[in-house]
Formats: sequence, structure tokens, C-alpha cells
Amino acid sequence: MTLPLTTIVLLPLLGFLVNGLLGPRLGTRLVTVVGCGLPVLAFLVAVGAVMQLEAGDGAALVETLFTWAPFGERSLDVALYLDRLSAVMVLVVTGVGSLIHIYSVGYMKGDEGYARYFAYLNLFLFFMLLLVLGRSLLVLFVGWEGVGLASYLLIGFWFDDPAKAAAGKKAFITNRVGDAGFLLGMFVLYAALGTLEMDAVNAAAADGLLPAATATLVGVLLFVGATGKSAQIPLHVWLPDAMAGPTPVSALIHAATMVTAGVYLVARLAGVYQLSPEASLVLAVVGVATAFFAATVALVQTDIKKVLAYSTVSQLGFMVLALGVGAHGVAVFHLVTHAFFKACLFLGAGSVIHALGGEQDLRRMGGLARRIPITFVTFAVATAAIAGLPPLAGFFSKDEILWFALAGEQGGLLLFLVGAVTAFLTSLYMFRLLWLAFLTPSRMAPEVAAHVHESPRSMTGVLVVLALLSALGGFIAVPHYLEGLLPLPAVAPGRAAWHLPLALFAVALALGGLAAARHLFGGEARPAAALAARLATLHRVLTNKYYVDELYEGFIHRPLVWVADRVLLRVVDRLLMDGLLHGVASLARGSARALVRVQNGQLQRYGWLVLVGLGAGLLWTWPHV
Amino acid sequence: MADTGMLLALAALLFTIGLVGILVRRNLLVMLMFLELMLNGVLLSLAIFTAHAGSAAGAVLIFLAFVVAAAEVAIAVPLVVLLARRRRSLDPGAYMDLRG
Amino acid sequence: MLNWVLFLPLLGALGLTVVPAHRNDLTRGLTLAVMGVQFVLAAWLYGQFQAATGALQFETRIPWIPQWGVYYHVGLDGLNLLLVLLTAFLGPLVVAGAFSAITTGVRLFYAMVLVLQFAMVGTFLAQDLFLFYVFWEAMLIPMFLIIGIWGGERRLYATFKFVLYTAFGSILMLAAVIYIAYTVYTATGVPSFAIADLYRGGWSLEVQSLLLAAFALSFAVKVPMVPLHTWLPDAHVEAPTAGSVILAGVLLKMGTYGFLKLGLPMFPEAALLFRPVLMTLAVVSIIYGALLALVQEDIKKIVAYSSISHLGYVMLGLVSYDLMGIQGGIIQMVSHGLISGGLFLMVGMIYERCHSRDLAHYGGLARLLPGYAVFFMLLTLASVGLPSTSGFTGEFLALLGAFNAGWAELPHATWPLALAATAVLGVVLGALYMLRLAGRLLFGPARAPHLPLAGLSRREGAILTALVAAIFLIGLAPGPMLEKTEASALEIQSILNAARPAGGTP
Amino acid sequence: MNLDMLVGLLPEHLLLAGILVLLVTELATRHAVSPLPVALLAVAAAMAAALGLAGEGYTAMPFPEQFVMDPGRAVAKAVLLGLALPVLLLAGEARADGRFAMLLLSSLYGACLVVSAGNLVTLFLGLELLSLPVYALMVVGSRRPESAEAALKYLVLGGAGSATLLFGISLTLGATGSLSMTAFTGAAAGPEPLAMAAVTLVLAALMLKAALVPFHGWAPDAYAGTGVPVTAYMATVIKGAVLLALVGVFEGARLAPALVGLTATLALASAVWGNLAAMGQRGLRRMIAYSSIAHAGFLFFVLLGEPAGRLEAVVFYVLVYGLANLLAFACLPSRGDEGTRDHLDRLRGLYRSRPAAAILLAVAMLSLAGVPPLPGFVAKFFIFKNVVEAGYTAWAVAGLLASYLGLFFYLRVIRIMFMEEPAATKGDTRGGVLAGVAGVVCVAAVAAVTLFPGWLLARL
Repeated sequence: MTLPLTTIVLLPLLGFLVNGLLGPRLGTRLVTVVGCGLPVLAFLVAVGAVMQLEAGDGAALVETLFTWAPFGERSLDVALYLDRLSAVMVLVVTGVGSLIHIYSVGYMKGDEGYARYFAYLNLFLFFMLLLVLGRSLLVLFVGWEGVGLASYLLIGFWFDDPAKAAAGKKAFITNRVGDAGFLLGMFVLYAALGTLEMDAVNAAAADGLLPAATATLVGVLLFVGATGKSAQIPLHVWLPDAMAGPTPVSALIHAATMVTAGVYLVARLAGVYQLSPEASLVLAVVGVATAFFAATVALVQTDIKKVLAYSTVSQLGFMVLALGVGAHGVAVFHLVTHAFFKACLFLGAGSVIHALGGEQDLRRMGGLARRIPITFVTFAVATAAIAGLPPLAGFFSKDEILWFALAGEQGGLLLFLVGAVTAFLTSLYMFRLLWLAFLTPSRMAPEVAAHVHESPRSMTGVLVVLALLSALGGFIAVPHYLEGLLPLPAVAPGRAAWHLPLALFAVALALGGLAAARHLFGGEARPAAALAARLATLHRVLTNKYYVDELYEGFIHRPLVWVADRVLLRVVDRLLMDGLLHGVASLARGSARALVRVQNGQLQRYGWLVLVGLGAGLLWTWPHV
Repeated sequence: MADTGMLLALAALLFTIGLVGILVRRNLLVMLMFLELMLNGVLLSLAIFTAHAGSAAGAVLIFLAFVVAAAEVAIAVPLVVLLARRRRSLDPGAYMDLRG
Repeated sequence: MLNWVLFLPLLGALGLTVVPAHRNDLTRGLTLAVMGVQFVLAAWLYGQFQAATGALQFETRIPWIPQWGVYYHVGLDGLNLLLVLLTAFLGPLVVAGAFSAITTGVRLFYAMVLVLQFAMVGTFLAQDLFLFYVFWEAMLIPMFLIIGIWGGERRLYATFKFVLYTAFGSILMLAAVIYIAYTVYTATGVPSFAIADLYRGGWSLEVQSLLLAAFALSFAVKVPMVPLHTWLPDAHVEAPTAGSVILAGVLLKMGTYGFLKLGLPMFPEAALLFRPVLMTLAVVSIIYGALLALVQEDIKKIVAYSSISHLGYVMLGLVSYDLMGIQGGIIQMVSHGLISGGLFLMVGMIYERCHSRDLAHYGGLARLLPGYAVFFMLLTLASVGLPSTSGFTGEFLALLGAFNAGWAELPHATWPLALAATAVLGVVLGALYMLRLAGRLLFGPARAPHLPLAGLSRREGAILTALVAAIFLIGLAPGPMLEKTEASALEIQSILNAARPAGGTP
Repeated sequence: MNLDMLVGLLPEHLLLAGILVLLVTELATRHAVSPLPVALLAVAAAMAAALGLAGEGYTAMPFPEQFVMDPGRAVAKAVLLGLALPVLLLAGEARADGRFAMLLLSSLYGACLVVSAGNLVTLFLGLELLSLPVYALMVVGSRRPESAEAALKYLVLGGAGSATLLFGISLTLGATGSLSMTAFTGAAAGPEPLAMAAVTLVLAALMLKAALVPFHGWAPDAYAGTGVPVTAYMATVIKGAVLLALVGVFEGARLAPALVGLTATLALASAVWGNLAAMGQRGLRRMIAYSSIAHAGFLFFVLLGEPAGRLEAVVFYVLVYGLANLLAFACLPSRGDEGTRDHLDRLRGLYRSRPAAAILLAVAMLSLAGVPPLPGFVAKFFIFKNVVEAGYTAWAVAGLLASYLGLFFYLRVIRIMFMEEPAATKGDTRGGVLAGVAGVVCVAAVAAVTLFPGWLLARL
């Protein structure tokens, strides 16, 4: 009996254990072989498993491993589950994951934590696969938390820098807030249905066993978890900071895979969300708001990775919008294409940073197109893809999202309009990036400029593959492939004919963004600076990311610490409880001193005491007689 | 019977005077005398009741009590002497070394 | 065999009296051997323990004060099985952990540790209320000495606070014990302290409430539940490492075990009445402990306050009356024993090297002591409740149980659900304070008050490896343990639920 | 003269024989001869006799209505006599002379008489015989100038107590026309004013002898003012005998409601007062004195209980409490000035210099504090169990809370011995051989009672 799913999951774990435990003793070459070989192997096994899935009549593959916790007749089991949805995810995760592993070989060369890096990366892959393949929400949650851990470790990979360590912590804790919601959602599901297995949950939802109110509750609570992991408002704050990690990590975890877990979760439990238009509306609103908000911030960021980070937040917002309007398959589609082009963009940015010896500030780049041509070309392709230029991948997926936002039953004009503006902004900020980094004249410091070099083959090769995928990925008809599982929403009557005009409109938006970017940032005149000066307040707000971090610090963290320190510790613990205790103790000491003073050695005083005792005794008994 | 009541009252009075005397007098020997007075009051009441009840045991007890009183004095006086030899004082207030 | 597990440490302590005072190596070796053998025996008993029944196993019952119905009555059931195993497991680790830390009065120290071990195992095993009380109180004195002799600067304050605090609770429990004995005798004509007999005491609700209040006070001090917790930070901070480990690892569980074994099932009606209070206090403890852990600068205090928070989950699980909650509570007890025991050991290790527990003095230990950092990180994650560690198993099941129960009670009452939902906040706060600790200790620029630092010794590595292995075992496969405890947990649950008015939820 | 007069009084006879032998040797020899062997032998023989009588289940009244002997009393006597053995060893350590031994044995004779008292006359006789030699002993057994002061304080207040007792007895005679115990217990239950006054006076007198608040004034000074062996004797045997007298006079009678409140209040007051006042004491003996005041309080709670279990509870308590006290005294440094050798300062860091002594002293303190598994706990449990069974739960709770107050100062002794550095100018803290023997005897007995309380209780 073969257990392909288990094998897929365990291969990276093996890599983690080998590199984690023996790493420093293995030597770079062996670390590389283990660290990259096992993910690739996992990808191959995954391909085999998907073929097995397709060879069957579409029935999901299930591998039950063991019972985690038995309770009478019920139990919480650890089981892996492969259907078409998880198949898509597994392929993306192992595929893109493997590519990024390979890329990392060149990127991390010479880092003293080389083995540790690959151990963490493998660990991440293990948890991500567990997340994707878990049959029950519990297993998914294990993976969910595990990828959070890996993310925490990798963001803080260069832990000597307190800011980087703090970024890791921030990511973990922000995610924890979401996890609290996730846990609650899970609890509600278990309390209501007695199971956490997602296929059973969907089936129960389809059979009407789940009341609509409960479905809404579950949907919203689980979505709170998703906002954490997928960096939606209001829990998006960690993702930009997460760029402190090595760039391949940003590509793998904070762009292509982990952050899409929230989207996957919602899609996985589509049955629940289909029952609850209210929950879906929440998703749609939060998604489109996040998309718009992040896109505006991305416009003014000067750190190349921060731009990409906000872009990721924005694109995730698009996916959530798709989920919110019921187009789960489309969301997954965008997830896949996004994985391709965003990985490509990040790795390209990594290549730029690598070329510039660690420089990340767009203001000190420029003119790189000639110096690192492969990076430039692949980056440009991916930029075009994310901007939504046909026939690249992003065009197809984004177009469908806008389409369902406009025409889907749960769509609406407002959702569509904000989405459209955001699509325009996307194009604008991405081409801004392209121009500032590659096309404008060089603003590099001379000693940096002197050392610019194209990245090694292992890196550029990966870039090329990803660029190809970004270009052609749109032709993989993911929504159609998933339709059996995730049916697309019905189109509102009367709007069916708008599809073609909409597509043209989307292209126009992308091109408009391109033109605007060229106008603002392409020439020597720098109209962008003038614009920024004219809208100084807005610019400042955007540069400071709407002051959300400061808001959280001022309204949540600091009051919390204040209450804990000033009220609970000083007043309740020390003043009240210990004060009471010390008060009683000094009362005892005081009365002890008083009593000792009674015993003054004077015989007659003792006699008086006796007399008092006698008298009192007689008086006491007298009235009772 | 009235006599008995009077005598009993006397006994109680003697007992009380003895006790109060111990408490208020500032001389150890006088205090010992008041202690005897207390006992005498008790003995008086005991004699009355013994006579009243015709109890042999009561009579025995009276004699026992005499012996006890004598023994107490026999021990107490040397103690007072011991103390007085050290401090030349019969005031109980002079002997307050033990306290606290 | 069970008696051997119980009495072995006592015999060891007696054996230490013949070891020459200056032979510290012999003292240490003998103690470690005794503890090791005890653990092996306990593990063997665990293996032999039959999961199918909630009845006592490996029972011994010998008259002790037969006139009063007091028996030396010990036995294993699902409730104490894991706790005995935990105690026996931590024993050797505590002993080995103190090898380098305790250099004066070594013989007395290990004798006290052994006596303490004896009393703790006895408390868990006792099936006779009188015996339970004897063991319960007997724990105080060795702990008093351990903190008071080998503790830190304010050890006298801390140890007196600890003893007087806990003894106050106990004295009222003693009154309740006496009263129980009396009523059982008058009701049945046969004097008995057998705990199993007391489950059906049949007191009126008023009497039950008073009795439960007396027991609960004692147990709540030990747990400790807010607001009776203020002894704990002081005791933990001043105690030597071994003392902290025992305190956090085992002693605190006495309180929760007391609730589970005695407090709740002996007075089910009153327990039902007090349930809102207990549950509220449990949730308050979770949040309160976490918040206070957040603002401490002393590493030990952070771990100490985290104990308050973690034990809150135990209480929440127990008073949920849900099978999962009770089971989760039991697992969380074991888990917390391992995790906080491990954390205290690790704090001790760094303290031995640097003589400081001030968080501000440290940074970047991941650079200075990579091995140490790995273990510390693992324990931190377990404490945070990361899945696949025991911390997750305990917290998750306790919370799930509480929520499940609250959901089922929704038609009658909303507070259980509201409290369970509030408790989930603790998950966030837990991450906040633990990562603050780990982050400031391990990451950032490398510094420590006392350089250079010696790496983890083989002994320390072995101790931590054992702990971490146990943590992951419970995290990954709690199934077998849950199976062994289930029958007893069900029994307790049915006693508790029997007190509910008809129409209540199962 | 019948056989019972010989057999039933065998313990007393043996004590008397011991006194005579001591007297003869004292007169016959010119050089001082240690009286210890003879005294020990006499007391041990008396104890063995008492145990033998108890074992046989001997029950008789050699002097009808005056002197009663039954197994319960025999055990009680054996306990008191047994407690006197370590006292003698401690006295031997302090090089006590023949006078000391004779006085001690006389007092013990009184103690035996108290236990067997069949009517109030014998009781009075026994109590006086118990107390009078002690006034002398306090001076004889100590080489301190303060001992006369201590003895006089004790004597004057004790004398007043005797007078009060006698007054109570006399009123009993007046109220009932009889001096038998049953007459007294009848009076205790009844509502007659004269009888109630009689009972109150007797109770007050016994409280004075047992040092209950507010009749306790003499105790701290007397305990602290004499030699350690005498203190030990007073704290154990005398206190025990008085309590047995208490149980004897109230034998078979439930307390009248009026007396319940009085007894319980004063007992509680004693427990609180004693435990609080002991907190800051600098000398062990004075601390023990206050501790004994508190323990007297606990013991008086026994009166609240059902009559059936009182004797057992008191005998058990007295044994356990006495053993712990004697153990503590046996562990003290035996050299040095009699007035300061029990100072707690000298115990500072005792564990370093004499670990065994420190541990035994700690055991004694813990047993006195009633910390399980030491027998002090079982004893306290017994008393309060009786109180609860009689329906006075609230009083029991109050009493237990009062016992909590004591924990602090017992632990303080342990703190001083274990957790503090030895004083810079430390005196000689060595113990003596005989005291060591006494300590070992006591600790063996404590261990036995700890392990097999059931066995012992079955034989009370």
C-alpha cells in the first residue's frame, strides 16, 4: 500500500530533521541536496498523486493516519485528503516551493545560517502541505500554526537585528489574533456538527444541517483567522514588516503560498459560506477595502520589497473579494496566477537586491535594465502579468474577479468600481516600480554600481521558469477544473452581455496605469515629486501606511500594558492582595507585642487577670441558671 | 438556717477579701497571709457544709486542706526568704525579672 | 508495585542519612538512581494500566486508624495515572538539574526533594480523604525548607508567604474533612474516609456549599486562581530551580487535581451552584496571569505568571463538565508540568551561568548559546500552545470542551459560552508575553552579564531532550493517554451531570 | 487490706518504694550519689506495672469511692509516667541530686492519684501532691536566682487556685451533700445556682492549673524561670495530669450549655493568645510556655465533645504533645548558663553544627504545630473530631483557625535553625549524652505513634 499524500508531507519534514539536526555537520553541498531535493521529490510525488486522482472517477484520495484524540464514540483524527482543490494547492506549493528552494541556493550562498535556512524552509513546506492536505480543520490548523511558526523563524532569520526579530514577533502575534477567531470558528463548527472534517462539514452544510445563523457565525469567525494569515484589514500590518526576512522567504511564504492560506480555507469550506450571504458580504467588503487600501500605500513606498508586500496585500484583497462574491474557483485561480507572478517579482527583486549588495531602496536604484537583463525581462513580464495586460496570467484571473464583482449575484456596482480603481492603481504602482528600478537613469552610489552583476544561473533559471508561468498561467482554466467542487456563482440577469466590454475596460485600466506610471516616473521632469508636494498630507498619510501601526500601539498595546502594570500589578496584586496579607501579618505582630506587654512580670497583675477570669466565669454562668 | 446563710456569706467574704488582699497589698508576706485567709474562708464553708451533710469525706477534706495550707506556707516562706536575701525587699514589684 | 513507587523516595531519603555528609557525589547518585527507578516503575504501571475501566487499579488498602475508618488506601485510576507518571518523570530531571546548582547542604536538599516527591505521589494516589490530607499538608514542609534554605535573596519572605498562604487554605479544608467524617459516620454508622464513599455524601445544598467553599479555598490557593495567587510569583522567584520546577511542575496540579478528584464530585450540587464563579475565576486567571506576565522584567516571574494563566485553562476544562474539557484539563496539567518545568530549568541554567534573571541584561542568546536557544524556543512554542506540542493539546481540548459545553447550554444560559469565548483571548496574550520573553532573551544583539558562556552540558542537554520529547509525544499522539483516562473522566462527568436538573445537557 | 490494695495501687507503690530508696541512700551515703538509676528504675517499673494492669484489663476500686483503677486510667498513668522518663534523663544531664528525684517522684505520685481519683477529696489530694513538690523543684532543679521568683509566682497563684478548687468542692458538697464524682457531674448538668457556681469554680481552678487565659499569668514566667528539666516536667506531666483531672471530674457528663460557651471562649482565647504571644519570643522555654497555653486551649475543647471519647483524646494528645515538648527540650544545647541556654539566638544555624538535633527539634516543632503526618496532627484531629461530633462545628472551625496562628512561630524556630547563619559569638551548642538518649527515646516514640496511631488508639 502506498501512501502518496503522507509521502508528500513527510519528505520536507525529513529534510527539516536532517538539516536541522545535522545541518552544520553536513557541509553545504549535502545540505543543498537534501534541502532542495526533497521538495522536488515531493513535487514529483504530488504530480503522481494528482494523476492518480484524475485517473479515478474524481473521488478524493484519503489517507487516515491515526486517531489524535478519542472521545467516546467521537474522535479527532489525523487524515490527509486530496481532491481537486487541494491538488491545485499541492502543485502550487510544491512546484513554486521547489523553485524557490533552488533559487535560494544561490541567494543564500555563504550565509552562516545556510543549513538552518533550508531546515526552516523545509519545515515551512511540511506545515504548508499539512495545511493544504489536512482533511480536518484540526490538521489544517496544525499546518496553519506551523507555517506561522516557520514564517516567524524566517522573518527573524537574521535575529541579531532587533528590528527583524521584532518583525517576526509581530507577524506571529498578529496571526494569533486571527487564530483566536479561527479557533472559535472551529469550536462553533464542532459544537454544531460534532466533526471538524471539512468534507463532512461541507456535506452537512449541503444537507441543511447547519442553520444559517451558525453558518454566518462560523464564516465570520473563520474569516477572522483568514484576515490574519492572508493579511486583510485590520490584521494586515504584519506582512509589510515580514519583508525583513530573506527575499526568497518573502516570495515563498509571504507572497506565493502561506498568505493564501486564508483564501484556501474559505474555498475549502465553500459549503459553509454558500449558506451565508452575510458572511460572504463581509468578505467582499473587507477584501475590496484591503485591495484598495494596500494599493494606495504601495504607490508611495520606496522600499522595493515593501511595494511588493503591499501589492501582495492588495492582490489578496482581490482574492477575498472573489470569495466574497461567491466566485471561489476564481479566487483560487487568482491565487495560482498570483503565486507565479508574485514569486517571480519577489525573486526578481531578490535578484536586484543581490546584484546591489543588499540595497532595497528604489531611490538609490535605476538603470538596471541593461546591467541585469534577465532579471529585468522576467520582472517586466511578471509586472505586466500583475497589471493585467493580456494575455498574461493576471489578466485572466483579475478580469474574472472584476466580472463576478460586477455581474455575480452577490456582486455590486460599488464593489466593482473600487475593484476597478484598484486594478488601475495596481498597474500604476507596479510600473512605477519597474521604471524606478530598471528604466530611469541610475541613482546608485558609485561603489554599488561598480559591483552590479547578474545573479547566478540557479537564480535566473528560476526567474525564467516563473516568468513563463506568469505569462502562460492564465491559460490553465483553474475555475473550470474546480467547478465540480466550487461552482461559479450565477450571473445576475441582464448583465451576461457585459463580459466583453468589461474585459476591454480592464485592459484599458492596465494600460492607463502603465501610461500614468510612465508619465509620472519615466521622464526626467519627475512630475511625481510635484504631485506629492501638492498632495503633501495625503502623501504623508500614505507613506505612513495610514498610521495603522501607531493606532494599534496607542490604542491597544499601550493601554494593555498600562492596565497590566499600573492597575493589575500595582493596585490589585501589590496594594490589595499583598497589602491585605501584610496588613494581617502586621496586625498579628502588633497584637503579639501587646500581649507580651501584658506579661510584665508583676505577680499581682496576673492575680488581677485571675480575678477577672473568675468574676467573668461566675457572671457568665449566673444568668444561665 | 439563717445562721448558715450568714456563715456562708462570711466564708465568701473571707475568700474574696483574701483574693483582693493578695492583689492589692505590696508585701509578699502579707500576701501569703491573705492566701491563708482565702483558704480559711473556704474551710469555713466546707465546715458548714460538712456539718450540714454529715459527710465524713468532708471532714477528711478539712484536715487535708489544713495540711496543704501548712505545706504551702512551709514552701512559700523559704522562697520569700530566698528572694529577700537577694534584694532586701518584700515588695512583689521588686521581682519582675521574668516577663515578656 | 504501586507502593514501591510511592515509598521508594522515602526509603531513598532514609538511605541518604547513612551517606557521609561530604560525599555529595554519592548523595546525588543515590537520589538520581532512586528517582530513576521510581520513574521506570511508574512507567511500567502506566503500561499495565487497563484503559477499559474507571475502577481503581493496583489498589492497596490497609487499616491505619480503623477506629475512625482511616485506611492506608492507594490506587491508580484515570485521574491520577498521568499525574503520577508526570511526577515520576520530573523527579530525575529535577534531581539532575540541581547537580550543579546546589552545592551546600546537599544531603538535606536531596532528602527534602525525595520527601517532597513521596508526599506528592502520595497525594495523587491517596484514595482516603484522611490520607490525602496528610500527604497534602506533608508537602508543605519540604517545600518550606527548599525555598527557605536554598532560595534567593527574599527567600524567607517568600517561603513564609507560601506556607502561611497555603496552610490557611488547608486549615479550613481540615475543618471540612472533620465535618465530612462526622456526617458520614452518623449517616451510615460506619466511619469511613474512603473518597469513593464520599461521592454520594448526600449533604444538603447549604452544607455542600460550605464544604465546597472550604475545599475550594484550599485548592484555589494551590492552583493558584486569581485573586489567591500572590504567593506564587514570590515563591517561584525565590525558590531554587529545583523548587520552582517541582512547584510549577507538580505542586500546582494538586489544586486542580483536588478539584477534579474531590471538590467537584463530592459536592456536585454545590459545584453546580459555584460553577459560574469557578469558571469566571478560571477565565480571569487566564487573562490576568497573561497580562501580568507581559509586564514583568524578571524571567522567572514571567514563567510564574504564565503558570497562573495556564492553570486557568485546566480549571476551565474541568468546570466545563464536558468530557473533552475534563480530558483536556488533565492533559493540560501534565503539559504545563513539562513546559513550565522545562522553562524553569532553563531559567536556572542561564542563572547559573550569569547570576541574573533580569530580562534587560540579556539578548541574542541564540548567538551565544545556540543549543540553549533551540530548546528555549521549543519550550516557548509549547507554552504558546503551538500545535504538535503538548501545550496545544491541553489548551485546545480544554477550550473546545468548554466551548462545546457552553454551546450546548446556550438555550439555558449564555455565560458559559461567553466565558469560553473570552478564554480564547488568552491564546493571543500567551503568544504576546512568551514571544516577548523569547525575543528579548534569544534575539537581538548578543549580550549577557557574564561572558563567555559555557554551552549546554551533556547533562543539561539530556534533561531538556527528555522534556521536549515528552512534550511532543503528548502533542502528537495524546490518544493513548486519553484512552487511559477516559473511563475515570466519564465517571466524574456522570457524577457531576447527575446533579443537574432534568433537561440539562448531557 | 485486700489484694486490690496491693495490685491496684502497684504503680503508686513502686513510686513510693523509689522515694524511700532514694531517701535512704540520701541519708546513708556521705558522697553525692546519682539518684538517676533508682529514679529511672522506679518510674519505669511503675509504668510497666500500669501497662501490665492495662493489658490485663484490671478493674477495681481498692478504696471504694476513693480510688478507681481501670484499663483506661492505667494507660493514662503509664503515659504520664512514661513522659517522666525523659524528664529524668534531662535532669540527669543537669546533674540533679537526690532531692530533685524525690520531689519529682512525689509529684508523680500525685499525678497517679489524680488519674485514679474516685471522689473530689482524692482529686484535691492528688492535685496538691502534684503541685506542691513542683514549687520546691523549681528552686532545687535550677541554679538560677530567678527561680525563686518563678516559684513564688507559681505558688501564690497556684495557692489561689487550690483555694478556688476547694471552694468549688465545698460548694458541691453544699449543693449535693456528697463529694463523689457522680455528685459533681450531676451538678455540672443541673440548673441549680449553687451547683453551677461550684462547677464554675472547679473549672476555673483547673483552668488556672492548666494555664488557660486569663489564668495563665504564672506560666510563662514559671516555665522560663527554672531549669529545663523542670520546665519540661511542668509542660508535660503536670499539664497532662491536670487535663486528666478535668476529664475525670466531668466524666460521663455533657457540659451544661452555660459552661459550653465559657469553656469554649476561654479555650479559644487561650489558643489565640498563646499562639500570638509566642510569635516574638526569644527563649525557647518562654515560647513553649505560650505554646502550652495554646495547647491547653485545644485540650479544653475536649470538654465540648461527647463524654465517651474524652479520655482517649486527652491521653493521646497529652502523650503526643508531651513527647514533642520533651523532644524539643532534649535537643537544646546542654551546656551554658541555665538562663540562656534555650535562647533561640543560640539555635541560629544549628543545622550546621548539629544536624541531627536540628532535625529532631524541627520534628518536635512540626508535631506541636500539628502538621501531618506527625502525631500532633492526629491528636488535634481527634479533639476537634469530638467537638464536631458533639455538634459544635463553629467552635471547631474557630479552634482550627486559632491553631493556624501557631504555625508561624513553630516555623520560625525551624527558620532560625536552618535558614540563618550561625551567630558570630556562638556558644557551645553541644548536647549531652543523656539528653541525646532522651531525644532518641522521644523520637522513637513519635515515629511509632506516627506510623501506628490506630494501634495506640485501640489501646486507650
